[in-house]
Amino acid sequence: MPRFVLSLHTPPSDHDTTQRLVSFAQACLAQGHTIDAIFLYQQGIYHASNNLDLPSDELQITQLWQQLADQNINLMLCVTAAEKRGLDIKNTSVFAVAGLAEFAMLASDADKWVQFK
Amino acid sequence: MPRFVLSLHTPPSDHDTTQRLVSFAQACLAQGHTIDAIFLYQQGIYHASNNLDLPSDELQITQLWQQLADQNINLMLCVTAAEKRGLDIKNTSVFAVAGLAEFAMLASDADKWVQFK
Amino acid sequence: MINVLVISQSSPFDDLNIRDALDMTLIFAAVDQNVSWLFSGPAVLALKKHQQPSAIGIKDFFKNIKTLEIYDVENIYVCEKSLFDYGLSKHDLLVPAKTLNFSEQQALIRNQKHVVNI
Amino acid sequence: MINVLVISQSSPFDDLNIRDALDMTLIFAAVDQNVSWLFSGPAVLALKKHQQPSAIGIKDFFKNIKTLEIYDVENIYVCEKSLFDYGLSKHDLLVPAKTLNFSEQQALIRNQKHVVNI
Amino acid sequence: MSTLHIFSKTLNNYCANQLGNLIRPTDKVLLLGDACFSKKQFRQFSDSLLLLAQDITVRAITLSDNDTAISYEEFVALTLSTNQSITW
Amino acid sequence: MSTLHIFSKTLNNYCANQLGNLIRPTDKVLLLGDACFSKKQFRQFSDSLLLLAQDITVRAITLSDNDTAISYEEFVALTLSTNQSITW
Repeated sequence: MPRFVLSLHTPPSDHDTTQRLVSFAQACLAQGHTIDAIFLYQQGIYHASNNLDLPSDELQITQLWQQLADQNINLMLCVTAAEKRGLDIKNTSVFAVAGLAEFAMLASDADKWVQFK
Repeated sequence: MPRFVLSLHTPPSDHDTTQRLVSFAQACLAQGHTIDAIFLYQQGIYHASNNLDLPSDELQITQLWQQLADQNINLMLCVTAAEKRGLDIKNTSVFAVAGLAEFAMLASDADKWVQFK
Repeated sequence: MINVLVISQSSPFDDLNIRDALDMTLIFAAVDQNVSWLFSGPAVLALKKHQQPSAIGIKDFFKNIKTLEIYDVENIYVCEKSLFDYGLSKHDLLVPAKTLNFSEQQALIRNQKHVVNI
Repeated sequence: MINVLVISQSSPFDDLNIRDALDMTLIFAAVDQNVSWLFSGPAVLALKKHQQPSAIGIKDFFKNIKTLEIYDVENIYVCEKSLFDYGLSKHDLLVPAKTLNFSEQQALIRNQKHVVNI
Repeated sequence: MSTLHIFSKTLNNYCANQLGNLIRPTDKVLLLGDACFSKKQFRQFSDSLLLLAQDITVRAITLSDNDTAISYEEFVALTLSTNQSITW
Repeated sequence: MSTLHIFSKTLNNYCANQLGNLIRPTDKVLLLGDACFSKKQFRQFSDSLLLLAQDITVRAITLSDNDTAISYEEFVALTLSTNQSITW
């Protein structure tokens, strides 16, 4: 059974890339593949903000991440990238604060790493 | 006496653009010009995060903004841009939460508007 | 009343750039300034008809672009060469826009107090 | 042990891209994988000697790039064409790097399990 | 042996003359998002482009004969049938 | 009448063939930050480029005869002596 890791490099204001990563992840799961981690890196770390409630005609970013969390997907936030960018790493929504090493080990074991940017 | 408004469009992780805007602002002030506003727009809004304490060998972003605030420069944050990007608009460091209209009026009255990106 | 020009060069779904430019254009109209909006490069695609971002959960900001006329933003310009590059003609566009060649764009820029690139 | 390639295409002071790529490269070395780092386009300038960001308060990340060898990152590659485009030669570089033409870059990519563009 | 090359922005965002030399005839070129708007210009990298079906529908883009629209399921399968992917 | 054109990234980040048509011979072209690395390529826009002195020092760039290094004070003055500026 193929195992994936996905990484997101764009901020939450890039709605198009965000919905694409989520659609890809859901397609992976629907085909029975495993997602070992979705990793926020570079500007992607801003997705772990606690203040992302957008009006109902906007992309429901918080809800999309919650749905992935409900499916027990490992949602990881790079702590180094987050600290450099001023994110509050004590309140990181559904994302677990993690070191790069943790992600690198998962990526090394995975069959495929797909970047979204 | 010439009056300037400056706008910043890049996030705090763009250290180079940040230091350049600050150096330009200080040069304006040293020449006796007026700065009516420095306005955070687009990804620039992340400068108003309260968690931007970087190690001492890094650009001291918080301190640079504090120095401008101490010189009574009007540091403004675009509320619309901030809400769309998940910034905590209740804790915005030395930046005043402002509407676009407020900035547009200051820009209309200013002699020069210089963008930093 | 000042002349202010907003220039867009980003493709429609590239971050919120087009929406940020739209907000800026509308607000200068709201505070009674003479605002113009120039679409250049891939930004001309933001005026392309029949796009439907709500199909993937993204806000339909093309609807908002259509309201420019209601808010008295009449100076909408597109780069002629860019329209050609992306295979568009004037009747593919959401709103009536004036097509400008490069020397007309130079003249437009020269006529402004402020030019802002978003 | 897997082969992983980090590609950099950003100029040295473009956001934290080069530093993010450096962190990624070092960490794969730290977890004992066979990591390579390819500098292409304006990223080759990140290897240019004698730059001094600390003069403007920016962290001297060139020092960290020099430590790659200490951390056993030996596969540092630069695009030959990009070096030429920016007027650099091998002895302008901070670290010993292998110059690759395009077909060698193709072979490098083909040899990887993961390729990450940062 | 083939590599999957993924693009999500219009061509002007990339160094086309560099990339043209890194993409081999046996490789796959997949356009996502706004990259679909530049399909004419991306043709220099491959005779038969792949485009994400949903993204072309959203953008009201019509396909030419040489292009293939693919679903998310096919996108996932493509990452598995190629040796490595690069998101440029 | 002249416009100040400001660039802060290497040339590949801009649509050079668009911009080449918008910059007039009487305009000023100022390179900041990493744009200074591309001064050779930016020469197509102007015979005499202006570069921010501090930014070329940081990057260990040497100037050619046609180029002029300017201070922040001169940068401020330049925004005042031109009719409008555009940060591309």
